[in-house]
Amino acid sequence: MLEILLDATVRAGTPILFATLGAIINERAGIINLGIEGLMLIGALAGFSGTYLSGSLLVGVLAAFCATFAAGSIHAFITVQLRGNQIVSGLALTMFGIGITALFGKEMVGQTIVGFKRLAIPGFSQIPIIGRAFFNQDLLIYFSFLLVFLIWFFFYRTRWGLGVRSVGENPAAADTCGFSVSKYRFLAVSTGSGLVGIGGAYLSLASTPMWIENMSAGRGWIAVALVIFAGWSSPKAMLGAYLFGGITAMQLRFQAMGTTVSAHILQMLPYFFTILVLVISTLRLQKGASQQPEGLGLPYDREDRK
Amino acid sequence: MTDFLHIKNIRKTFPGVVALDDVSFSVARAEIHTLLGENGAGKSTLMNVLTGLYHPDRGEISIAGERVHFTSPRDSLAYGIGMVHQHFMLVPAHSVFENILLALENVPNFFNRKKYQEKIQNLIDEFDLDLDLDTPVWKLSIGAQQWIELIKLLMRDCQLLILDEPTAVLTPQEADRLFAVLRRLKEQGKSIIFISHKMREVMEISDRVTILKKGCSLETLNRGDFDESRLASLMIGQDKIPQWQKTLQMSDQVVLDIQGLSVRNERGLSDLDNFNLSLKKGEILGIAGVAGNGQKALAEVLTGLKNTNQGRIMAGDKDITNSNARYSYIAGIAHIPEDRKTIGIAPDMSIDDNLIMKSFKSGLFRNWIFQNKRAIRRNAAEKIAQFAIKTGPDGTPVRYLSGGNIQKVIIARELSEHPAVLVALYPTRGLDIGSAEYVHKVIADGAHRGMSTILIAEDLDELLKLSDRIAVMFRGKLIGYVDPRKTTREEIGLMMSGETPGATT
Amino acid sequence: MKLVIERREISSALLRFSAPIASIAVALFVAGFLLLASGVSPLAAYKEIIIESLGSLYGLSETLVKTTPLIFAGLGVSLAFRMQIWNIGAEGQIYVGAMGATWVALFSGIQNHWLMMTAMFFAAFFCGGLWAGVAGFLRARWRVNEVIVTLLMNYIAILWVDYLIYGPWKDPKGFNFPLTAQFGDAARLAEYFNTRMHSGFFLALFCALLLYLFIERTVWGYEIKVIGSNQKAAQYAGMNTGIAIFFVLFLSGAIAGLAGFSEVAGLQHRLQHGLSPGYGYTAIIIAWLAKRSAIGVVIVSFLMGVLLVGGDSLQLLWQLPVAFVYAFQGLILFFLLASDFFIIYRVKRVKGIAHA
Amino acid sequence: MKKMIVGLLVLFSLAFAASAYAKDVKAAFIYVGPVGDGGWTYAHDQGRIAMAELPFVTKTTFIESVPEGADATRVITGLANKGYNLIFTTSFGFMDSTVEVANRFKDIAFEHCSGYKTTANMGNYFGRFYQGKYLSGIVAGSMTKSDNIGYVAAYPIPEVIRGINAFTIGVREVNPKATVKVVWTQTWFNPGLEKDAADSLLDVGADVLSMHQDTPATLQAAEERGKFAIGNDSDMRQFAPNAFLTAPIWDWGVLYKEFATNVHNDTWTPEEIWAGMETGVVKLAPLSDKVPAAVQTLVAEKQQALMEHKMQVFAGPIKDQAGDVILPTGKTYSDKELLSMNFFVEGVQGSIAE
Repeated sequence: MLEILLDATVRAGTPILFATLGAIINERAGIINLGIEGLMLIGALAGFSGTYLSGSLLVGVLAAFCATFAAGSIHAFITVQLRGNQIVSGLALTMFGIGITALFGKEMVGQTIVGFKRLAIPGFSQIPIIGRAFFNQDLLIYFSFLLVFLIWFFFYRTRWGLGVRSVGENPAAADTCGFSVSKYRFLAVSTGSGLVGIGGAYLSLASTPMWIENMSAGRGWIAVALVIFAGWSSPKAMLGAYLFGGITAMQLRFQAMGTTVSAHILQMLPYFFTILVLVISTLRLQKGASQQPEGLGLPYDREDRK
Repeated sequence: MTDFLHIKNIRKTFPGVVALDDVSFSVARAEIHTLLGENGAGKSTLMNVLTGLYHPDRGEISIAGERVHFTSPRDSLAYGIGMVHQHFMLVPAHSVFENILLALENVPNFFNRKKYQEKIQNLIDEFDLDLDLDTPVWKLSIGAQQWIELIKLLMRDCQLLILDEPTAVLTPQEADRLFAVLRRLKEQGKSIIFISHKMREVMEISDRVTILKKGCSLETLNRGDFDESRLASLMIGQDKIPQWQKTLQMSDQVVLDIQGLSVRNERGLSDLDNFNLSLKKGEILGIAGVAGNGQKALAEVLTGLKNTNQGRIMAGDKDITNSNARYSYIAGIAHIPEDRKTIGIAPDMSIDDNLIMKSFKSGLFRNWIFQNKRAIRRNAAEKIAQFAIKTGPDGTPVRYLSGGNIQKVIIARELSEHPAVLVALYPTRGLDIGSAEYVHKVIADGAHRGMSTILIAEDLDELLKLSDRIAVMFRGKLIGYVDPRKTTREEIGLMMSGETPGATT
Repeated sequence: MKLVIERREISSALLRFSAPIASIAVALFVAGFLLLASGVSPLAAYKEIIIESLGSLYGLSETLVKTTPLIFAGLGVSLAFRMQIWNIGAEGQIYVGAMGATWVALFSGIQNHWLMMTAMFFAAFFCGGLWAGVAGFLRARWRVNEVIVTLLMNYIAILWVDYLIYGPWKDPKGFNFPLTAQFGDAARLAEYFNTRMHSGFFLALFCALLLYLFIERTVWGYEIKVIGSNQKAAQYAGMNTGIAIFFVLFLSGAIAGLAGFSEVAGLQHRLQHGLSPGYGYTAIIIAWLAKRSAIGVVIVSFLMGVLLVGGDSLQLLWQLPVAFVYAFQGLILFFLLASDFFIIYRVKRVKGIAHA
Repeated sequence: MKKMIVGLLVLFSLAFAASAYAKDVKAAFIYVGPVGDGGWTYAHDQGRIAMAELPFVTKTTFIESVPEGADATRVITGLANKGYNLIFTTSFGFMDSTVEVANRFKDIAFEHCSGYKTTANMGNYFGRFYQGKYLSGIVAGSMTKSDNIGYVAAYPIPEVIRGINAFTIGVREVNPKATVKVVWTQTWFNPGLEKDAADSLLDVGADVLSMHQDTPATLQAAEERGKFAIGNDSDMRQFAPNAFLTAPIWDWGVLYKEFATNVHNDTWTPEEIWAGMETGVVKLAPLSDKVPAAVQTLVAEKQQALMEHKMQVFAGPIKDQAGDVILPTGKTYSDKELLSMNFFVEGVQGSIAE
C-alpha cells in the first residue's frame, strides 16, 4: 500500500512540482508571479495542441514551454521593464490565461492523443517501496527529478544562477557588478514561466491526455504557496509538492478504503496542511537569516534615491 | 602625467533637485585625487554618473582620450572604472566568495570553483586580510565588508578606483591601513578617486584635490598648494554660518541612567554589552565610535524600539526598560533617527500628517475618534514658520522635500513637546552646511532650555564642537569619557579601536 | 542609441487622468482583434455591452445588483491595501460571511425583520472578520505571508460551505438537493422598482462612505495610513503595528463578509454552492484600480459590473465563450499597468555604447 | 358562388390561423458548465444543434458557465428580453431562477432540466438515466473478476446517488458477490483529481470502473492499467479504446425537437417529463466487443423490458447498506422518492456526506 501511495503521490505532485520550480526561478530573481494558474492552462493547451497536431510528445512539451515562455514574457515586460505592480500583473496573467485557453481550446475538446507512458528503469524499478514511485514513471517525471537537481546546480554552481540570485537579493549590487538586472529578471521570469507551462503540459499529456477547459483546477495557486513553504529551494519544493500530492492521494484512498468522514472535510486537508506547514516553516525561518530574496516584489529603479 | 579620466560640464537633476550643476575635473594615471565637499555637494551623485548608474543630463566624460557614454555600470566597468559605494553593493545573504565572484569578468558559466577560490584567496593573502570565503556577508563587520568591496575591484583589475567615504566605517588605525593599500595601488599605476570631507585624511593622502560645492567644481589644487584651512574655507565658502554661543550649563541632576545594558541582535551577536551611561540635565553628550559598534542599538533601546536582554534604563524616576516606543515618548524621550527617509517619515503623507505622527492621539489634534483637521493644519503652519521649512503646496507628500527640510520636519515634530532627552543619530548626515548648522543650533538651544541630548555622530569635528562630554563606544561597550576641550583626535581614535584610555573625565 | 528611463519630476494631472483612459482604449482596440478573430464586429460588441448593461432600467438594475457585492469586497480588499496588506481571500470571506448570515436566518428563530437583519449583518461581519483575522493573527504574530494564507483559506471556506449545504444544512424539503431552505420574509432585504435591485446596494454605498470617513477622518484611519506608508516609521512613532495589522485584516474580511450577507439576504435568499462567481478575486483588481480610494472602489465596481453584465450579451449574440470577458479583463489590466509606467517615468534616447 | 366565397373565406381563415399558430421558434439555452466539458453540457449542446436543424427553429443560442444562483436569474431574464420564445435551463441549480423569470414572462415557454418545480409556462424534463446506469451495471458485474468495482462520483446529489444505486443493482443482479466502492471528488471536471480518484480505486483492487463525472479521466486511468471502465453522459470511447465497455448516454435532441415542434404548433404545455429509455433520451452506447455475447443478449433483453415497462430498476426487495430490507418485494418507488434518493443500497461501499 505504501508503495502505491508513494507512486500516486509522485504522480499527483509532479505538475505542482514543475509549477513550483518555475515559480521559484521567478521569485529568486525578485519577481512574484501570481499568474502560475493561467500559465499552467496555457501550457496544458499548448502542449496538447502541439502533440495533437504533430503527433509528437516532444513537440507538445516544447510548444508548452514556448507558449508559456511568451506569456510569461508579458508579465516580465510589465514587471521588469515597466516596473508595474507584480501582484496585479500576475492576477491579470491568470485571467488572461483562463480566457485565452478557453477561447482557443474549443477545437481540442474531445480530441485524443497518446500520452506519456511509464518507462521502467531496469533493476531500480524493482526496489521495494520506492522502486515503483521513482523508477517506473514517465519521462516527464524523470525530467522533473533531473530538473530539481539542475535548478539547484544552476543556482549554486553557475555564474548565471549566481546572477539570478543576486538580482533577486540586491539588484543594485548585481547592477554595479555589471549584470543587467532587467535582462536577468526578464529571462528568469520567462524561463520560469516556461517550466510552469511544462507542469501544465504534464496534465494534458501525461496525467490525463486530453484538453478540458480549466483543467489545472487551482494547482497553480498551490504552487504559489509552496514556493514559500519550500523556502525558495528546489529540493524542498519537491518535498512540498509531494506532500501536497500525497495528502490529496491519501484522502482519496481513505475514501476508497471506506472511511466515513465527510469527503468535503477530507478535501480541506491539503489546504489546511499547507497553511500549517507554511506557519511552521515561517517560524523556523525567523530563527536564522531570512531565506526570502530581499528584493522580492520590489521593482528595481536605478535612479530611485532612497 | 597623462589624464586617465576627463570630465567636463556635467549636470544632473532629480525631480525637484539640481544634484550636479556644472562639474569638470580630470584624474591622471597613478594619482590619488580627492573630491572634497560638504555632504550634499554632489560627490556621490557625480560618482554614480561616472559609474553609469545615473545618466547625466549633459556634459562629457572621456577615458584615456576617448569620449564615452555610460548607460549602465557594465559600460564603466568595461572601461576599468570601479567603485566602493558608501552603501555597500553586497548581497548580504551570499557568501564572501559569491560576492566577489559576482564582480569578476569573464567567468565561464560553468566555472571551476576551486580555481577561483584559490585566486581570490591569493589576493586576500597578499593584502593580509582576515576573510573567510564561505562566511555569509551579513555576519561580517562593516569594516570587513568594505575590504570585500575593494577586493571586488582589484580582482577585476580596475584602472580607476573610486572610494566613497571609505573611512566613515573605520577606526583611524584601520583607515591608516587602507591608506597604505591605496598608496601601493597608486604605485602599481592605478588612479584613485577618494571622497571625503575629513580634512585630515585629505591632507594625508591626496595628490590633488578638487573641491565641490553645491553641485559645482570650484577648483583643483595640487599637493603643496593646499593646507587644511585653505581647503576648509574653499569648501564652506562664503556661506554665512549662523553664529551662536555655546554655553556650558550642566547640572548634576541625572535625567537618564543606563546600567549594565546588554542587547543581542536577531543573529545572536551582541549589540550592546554591559553598557553604562548617565546623562545629566542640560548636557550634550556626544557618542563617538565607528559606525556599527552599537550606537544604533543604543538609540533603539532608549526609544523603545528594541528590547534589552539585561540591564536597566531610568528616565528620571521612570523605569523605561523594555518600554514601547509610545511610552518612551511619553516619558519625554525624543528621537531623531539615523535614516530619516526610511524610519523618520511616512513619505506619502503630507507635512501636516507627519508633524503629528507621535502626538496624533493627544487631545490637541483629536475630537473623540475624529482628527481635528483644523488644529493639525494650524500646528503645521506654526512649525513651518518656526523652523523655516520650505514646502510645496499644501498636502505635498513629504518625500518631495529636500533632505534638510525633511530633517527639519522630524526635528520640529520631535521637539514640539519639549522632551527631556533628545536622542539624535547622525542628525546632520547628508545635510548641506546651512541645514547642519541649523540642527546644531537647535540642539544647543535645547540644551539652553534644559534639554539633554545624546548626540551620536561619526564626524569628530561635530562632536568636539557641540558636546559637553564625549563617550566612546567600541563593540557595544562604553570605553570611556573624554572632555572635548582637552582631548585629541588620536586619543579618541585609539579609544574607538577599543583601547582603554588612561584619562577619563 | 540607447533608451534610458527616468523618473518624471511631477506627473501632470492631465497625464494621470488621460493615461488610464488611453490604456483602456488601447485594451479595447487589442481586444477588438480577438473579437475579429472570433468573427464579431468589435464596435457592435462594445455597443451591445453598453446597451445591455445601461440601456434600460432593467439593465441598469442588474448592473447595480452585480455592483453591490463587488463594492463590499472591493472595500474590504482596499482597506487592507491601505496598509500594504494583500487580502487575496475576499472570496472565502464572502462565503463565510454568507454562512454566518444564513445561520441566523435559518436557525435563530428571530421573527422581527429589523432584528433579523441586524443579527444577520453582524453574523456575516464577524464571520468574515474572524476568517480574515486568522491570517491577520498569523501575519501580526509570526509574519506569516498573508497572501498565501488568505488565498488557501478560500478553498477551505468554499469546501466548508459545501459541507454544510450537502450535509447538515440541506433543505429537508429540497429533494436532497444541495441547497439550504429558502429564507423567510424577515430575512430578506427590500427590493425596489419591481427589479432585483435590493437595499444591499445602498448599504454598500453607506459602507463606502463610512470607510471613507474612517480612513480620512479618524485617528485609527490616520494610524493605518502611517503604517501603510512606512511601517518602520509607524513603529518608531510608537504605533502597535501588530495589533493594527490584525485589526485591519479583521475589518477587511468583515466588510468582504458583508458581501456574503447582501448576496444571501438580498438576492439568493438561501445558501448554495457557487454563491460568489469570483467576486473576491475581481475585488483585488477593483481595489488596485481604485488607487486606495473608497469612492474609487464604488466607481470601479460599477464599471466592472457593466463589463460583467454586458459581457453576457456577447455570448448571447455571438456565442463567444464567457472566457472572453476574462481575457478582456486581463488585457485591460496589462495596459493599465503599462500606463502607470508612463505616468511615473519617461523614456529618453541617449547615445550609448553597444555591447558585444 | 356564395359557396365558393364561403369556401375561400374558410380557406383563407384556415391559412391565416395556420400561419398565426405556426410560429417560428427561437430557442436559448443556459448551461452550467462550458460547452467544452465533454460531458453534461456538451450533451445538451449536441441536443441544441440537433434541434437547430428543424426548419422552423430560426435561431438558437446559449450561454455557458453560468453560475447557479444570482447570475442565472439575470442571464435568463436577458434571454427572455431578447425575444427567445423557448428557453432551456439545464442544471438543477437554475430551478428557482427559472421559476422567477417564468413568472415574469408568461408568453415564453421555459423548460428546466432535472428539477421538480413547474409553473403555468415552465415545464421540467429529465431522463431516467438510472436505467442506463442499471444496464451498464449488468455489464460491469459480468466483466469483473475481482468482484470489486470502483465508482468515481462527483457530488452527493440525488441524481448521482440514484445512478450509483441503479448501477449496483445491475451489478448484483448478475454477480451478487460484487461490491461497488465509491470515491467522491467534489468536482465535475478536474481531470487530474478524478484520475487520481480512479487510480485510488484501482489500487484497492477494483478491476472495472464506473463514474459520474464530465471528463473521461476515469476511462483513461482504466486504459492505462489495462482494466475496464464505463463512461458517462456521452460516448467517450475514443479516450479508452480498450478499456471502454459501454456508457449510459444522453440524446437530448429527441426531447428538444419535440418541445420545439410543440411550441411551433402552439401545442406546448408545461409538463413534468421523466423520459425513459423508450423515448431515446437515455441510451446505452454500443457495447464493446469484449463483452461476451451472452451478456450482450442479457443487456438487450433487459433494455427491451425496461422500454416496454415490463420491469422497474428500483423494485423490491431493496436492501440498504446494512442489509435491512427498505423496499419490500413487489413494491416500487414513486418518482418523487426516486428524485430525492439519499441512501445507498446494499453492495455499495462508501458514504454520503452528512
